[in-house]
Amino acid sequence: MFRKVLIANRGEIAVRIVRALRELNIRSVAVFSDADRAALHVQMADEAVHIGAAPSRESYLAIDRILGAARCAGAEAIHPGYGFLSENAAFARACLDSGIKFIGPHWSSIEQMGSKTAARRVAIDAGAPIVPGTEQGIRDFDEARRIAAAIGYPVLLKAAAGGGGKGMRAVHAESELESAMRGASGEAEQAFGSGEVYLEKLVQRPRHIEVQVLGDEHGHLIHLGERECSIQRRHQKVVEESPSPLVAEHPEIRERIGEAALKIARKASYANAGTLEFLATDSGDFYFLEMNTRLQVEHPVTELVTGVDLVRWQIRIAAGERLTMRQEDVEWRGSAIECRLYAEDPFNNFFPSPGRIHHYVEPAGPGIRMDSGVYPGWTIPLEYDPLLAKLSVWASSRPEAIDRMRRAIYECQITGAITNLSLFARLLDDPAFQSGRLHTGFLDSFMPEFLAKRDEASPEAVTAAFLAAASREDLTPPEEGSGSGNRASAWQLAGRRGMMR
Amino acid sequence: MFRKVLIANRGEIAVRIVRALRELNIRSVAVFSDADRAALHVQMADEAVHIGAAPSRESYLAIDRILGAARCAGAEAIHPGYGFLSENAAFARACLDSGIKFIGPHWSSIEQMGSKTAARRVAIDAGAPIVPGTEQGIRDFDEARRIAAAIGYPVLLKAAAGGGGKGMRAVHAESELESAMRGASGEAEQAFGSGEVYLEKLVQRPRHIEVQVLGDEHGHLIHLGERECSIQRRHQKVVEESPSPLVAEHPEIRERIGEAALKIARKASYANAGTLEFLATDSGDFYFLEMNTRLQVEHPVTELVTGVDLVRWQIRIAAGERLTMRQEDVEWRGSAIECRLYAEDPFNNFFPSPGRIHHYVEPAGPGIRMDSGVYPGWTIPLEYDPLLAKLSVWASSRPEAIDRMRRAIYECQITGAITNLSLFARLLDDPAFQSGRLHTGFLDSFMPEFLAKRDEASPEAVTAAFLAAASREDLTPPEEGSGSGNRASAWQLAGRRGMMR
Amino acid sequence: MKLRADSNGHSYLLEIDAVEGGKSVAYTLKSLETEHPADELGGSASVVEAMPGVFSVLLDHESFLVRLSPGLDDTLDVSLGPRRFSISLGDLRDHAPRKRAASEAGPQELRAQMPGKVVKILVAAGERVVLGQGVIIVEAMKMQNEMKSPKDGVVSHIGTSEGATVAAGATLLVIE
Amino acid sequence: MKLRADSNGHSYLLEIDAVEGGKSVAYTLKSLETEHPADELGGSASVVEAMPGVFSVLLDHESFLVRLSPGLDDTLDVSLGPRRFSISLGDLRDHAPRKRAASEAGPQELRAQMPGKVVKILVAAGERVVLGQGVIIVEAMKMQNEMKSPKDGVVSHIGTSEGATVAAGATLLVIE
Repeated sequence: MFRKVLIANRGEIAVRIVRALRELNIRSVAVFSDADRAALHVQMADEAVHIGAAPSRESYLAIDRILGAARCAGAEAIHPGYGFLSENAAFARACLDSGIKFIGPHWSSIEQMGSKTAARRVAIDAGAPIVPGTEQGIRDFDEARRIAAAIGYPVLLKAAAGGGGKGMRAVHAESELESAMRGASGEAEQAFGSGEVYLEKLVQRPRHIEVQVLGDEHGHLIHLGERECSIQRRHQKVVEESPSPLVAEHPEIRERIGEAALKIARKASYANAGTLEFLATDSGDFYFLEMNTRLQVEHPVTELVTGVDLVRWQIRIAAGERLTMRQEDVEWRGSAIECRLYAEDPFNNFFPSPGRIHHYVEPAGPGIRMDSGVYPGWTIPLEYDPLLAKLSVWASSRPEAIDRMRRAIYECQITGAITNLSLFARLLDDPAFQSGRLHTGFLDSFMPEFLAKRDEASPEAVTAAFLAAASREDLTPPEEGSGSGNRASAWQLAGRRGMMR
Repeated sequence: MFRKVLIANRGEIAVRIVRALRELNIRSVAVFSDADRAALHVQMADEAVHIGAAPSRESYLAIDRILGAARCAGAEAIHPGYGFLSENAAFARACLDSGIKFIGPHWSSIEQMGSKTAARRVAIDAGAPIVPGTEQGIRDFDEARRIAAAIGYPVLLKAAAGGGGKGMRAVHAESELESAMRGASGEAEQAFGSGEVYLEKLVQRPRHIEVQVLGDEHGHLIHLGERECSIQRRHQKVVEESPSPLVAEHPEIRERIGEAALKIARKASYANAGTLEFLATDSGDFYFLEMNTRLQVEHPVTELVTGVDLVRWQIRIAAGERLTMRQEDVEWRGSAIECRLYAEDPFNNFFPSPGRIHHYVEPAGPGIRMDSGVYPGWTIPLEYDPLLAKLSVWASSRPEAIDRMRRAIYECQITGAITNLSLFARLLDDPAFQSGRLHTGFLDSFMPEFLAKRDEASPEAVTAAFLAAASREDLTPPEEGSGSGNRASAWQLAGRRGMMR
Repeated sequence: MKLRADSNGHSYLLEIDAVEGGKSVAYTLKSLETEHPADELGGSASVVEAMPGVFSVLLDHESFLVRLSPGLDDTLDVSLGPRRFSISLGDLRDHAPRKRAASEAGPQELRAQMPGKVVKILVAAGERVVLGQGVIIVEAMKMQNEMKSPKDGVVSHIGTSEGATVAAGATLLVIE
Repeated sequence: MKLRADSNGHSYLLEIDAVEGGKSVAYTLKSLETEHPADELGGSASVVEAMPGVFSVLLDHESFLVRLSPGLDDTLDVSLGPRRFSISLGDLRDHAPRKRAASEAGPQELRAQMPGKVVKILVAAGERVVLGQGVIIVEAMKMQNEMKSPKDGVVSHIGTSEGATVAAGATLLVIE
């Protein structure tokens, strides 16, 4: 086993990895930029090495500086976390060349599965479902009609040359096809200079469901079930859960989607932890989208339901150990939900809100897991992403997990920066969310309702706040006949000593 | 379901119950004495009622005041927690008479199982094993020899009239019996005025193993497996775990001891949560000791391995709901350990150390559960017991749970009061503890070793502390030729601004 | 003792009186808005500061855990369970209701809501703009925010430049 | 800059110098005890106060999170991972080694280690006592602590009475 491991990351995931290393009796080496000298991951690691200026490209993305830090500290391995260099094949290769173990898949797997088109080809070779359709342009209406009939309506016409919604038409029946083709082709011609269009199956109100896989370097690979990550905003996941409510309703989907994920991962000779993302429909069809060749932000929900410590296994696997679990040993229990706490204002278009954290209270007690990268008094840097912490809960069923998350959100206190806690409080109360009828457009359609009704504090709550403020204000009594500016001490008159005992 | 429940307790268990109530959407009513106006359970509950002076008998033990508070707040039920009135049959009966549901067993079960001799009779009637022996005095040596042979050596001779170790002799073979009887009888005669002795099986180096049972008010009763609580001091449990390392080694014990517990609980027509305590030997024999007719302090370890929320079920059962789990639905996963954090000094005979909590950091991250009744800035009252918080961990195996607990203890910071954290840090490193060879005398035999070696901080750690202190001390430069008292600012000269950025 | 108390654009009269024994106070809260008279609240209250800025308040039996942190201007930001709001306390003789929001008439300053970097200025001084038109893009934490004109008008002043780092509250543009 | 630093009964000379750039300092630590010279430590260090009383210290690469709280007399209590210890800083010219423990000769005061209630006084003024003999029982948090005589001697003074509440540090008895 390694004696010392460097963590090429920051924030909550660096803290998560420090914890795993400490539990394995491995010394941890943090790295930090100028902006992160006081960051929590630096405080918690056994060692910490300064690697450069605040901008990521001069520190957390600087391959040479990170390898230099690893050599200088004598680290035998590097855990890249997520983001930054975690899916950078060149970095993984540079580690290998430097004789430092990269805790993740082989660089060739990163390279192969990091390309969407290459990954799609791997999936096709593996016989896993991808969104059906043509990748080449359609020659004429007859061909379009034949293909559309084959993949089944509704279909999506897409411009071969472009993206961004231009030259795109949803077609729900053959009768609409011809006119839609004319429209799409004309729009594509205008936008991209080419009227070529192609056809794809339209996945309506898709769910984002992903499968966690874990494989050792001796060819043994298992899956740890699915996570549903349909609650997202601009492709940024916000709430994740396991099991997916869809799988909870149709348990047979887990085996099918898990098998599909394993087929693809096996075809890529994948080792270590990885995630295969799928689009899924309420009828239980699913289509491979892409693979993330690293640990996911939302890995805690899988850990909570399976009891498998993914980060611990990542390290053990990288050290050459064999994965001792067989597929049939994996058991799922209860229900887990994760909320990502961002420093962003849901009432102001989710604009980031860095600042100095004033009060900070983590929820605790039964079924709560808090993975945080912050502490009270810390000033959130401007340079990095606004994820402060991940609040996860486990309970024996999804309704109980929702009840528990609402309780946890109630306890959680972060002041000094605006966070999206208020969004979770309302989302968890939403009957559609509670029913589990999720899709990737869910949050966008929830927002108008959320924004329309800003929670008002009750008159009692406002009164309590007034009384709290009055108890500490140093108000001096107003002078007779003078203007404003002199105020009376409420508490002097009301017997402050007695109240404050 | 209830709309409002009063919690007749304080500290961490009151907070635990507030959390369960909030998750059930039930309003919680805390009660508090003069010493607890600022206590955490008062802050966290939805309502709080003052019930009297600091001494428990004038507040937390005052039945009329608690019932008065419940009536005044409109609470429909009372959760007694543990300690205080939780095993007081008169209180449970007074609740019933007042039309307030007592969240616990029927008062008659408390009365019956609260008496050790009555509980022993129930166990005998139920056919459950109790420590074999005579309850009456032995007439002569022949009778002693016959009985000792029947129950098997070693046996314990005990004074019928007394206790406290006087008139007690362990007998390991028949050859020792006659002389031991003379010795014990003589000593008993001298100590208690009666030489009468009786015989009991000597349970050597016993383990304290207890079984959690849970029953509804419709006659359905299950057990949730065992907890091992052998790490104790003066019969005060300090570390608890589930599964018992003995059961982990001999899995068939769980079914046998669980069945014995159920037999006794059924005989007592027991409902709600309860615990049956046994002495167990390494060879897998066990003997019923007594029953606790309430929630135990150490219930979290059972919750962690079974996934069953005991407090939630206590409330649901009291509301008349049926327990939906069958015995065969109960599954155990992984390993859980709890450390009780007390404000007491292990280096000073565990003397209580109340005080004002200065720094307070709860460990977090994967597999950690913190049940706390304290917060930074709070002054621990003198009047109540010194349990500050319970730190529990879950992991997939006992060695991993130990690794995790060590990590958690490393993260946990409580200053301002002396705690027993240092004891846990060393205990978890002890090879005998790690091997699971536990018995109720374990901690007593560990203490000399613990006390002999007070951990010294490394020179680097001391240096880090010096530098931290020097960075903030407002040291003024010494005047030439003057005496002490004027000091220099290390940081002024060393460029404080640069270091503190 | 009488105080003027403001929250969420509403103004109240808060009256606090000592109670025999000193463990609690009597309070009443009345709306100062004749057009929207809120229900009058009153009762006995107990307040302790558990930690700096953290107050346990009991209104009769009801328990509130109030966290106060300094807000903009004279206000205090309140965090109370999942609720966040602002309050201020002042002299009762400040009769005028607080401004709800900046008026749409007159010059309006567009200010940085947080520290960040100016990525792009989309308008020139003197240019005519309409309500909701994007005028400047500021970036922080890897996110770009296009700030919109709060009114129809003319850009009378540009207070920053592309690539500049701006502090929270800095005036970016003035629109008249 | 030179300071005298004490910890666990050991005395050191701590020297701190500024380093170009101001982000770190150079330090050396030497034992002041000629009979037990500790290894000399030295290197570069960086210190930031992350929260009041909480310091992130880097000694070269090694990371320490140091929590300081006020201790008895002039000392600071240090909490660092699972370790707890006391330190003090002072003028280098305080040459005398700190007292390790109270001497056994002369009158000794038995002091309350914590606030509590005196349950029972087991000796009378003028009574002769031996080392380790129980002399007074103090209760706190439902636990009774029998305090022992620190030496053979005579009870010269009793500073409290049965049933009294005593503060931490209060003198209970004097034994000469």
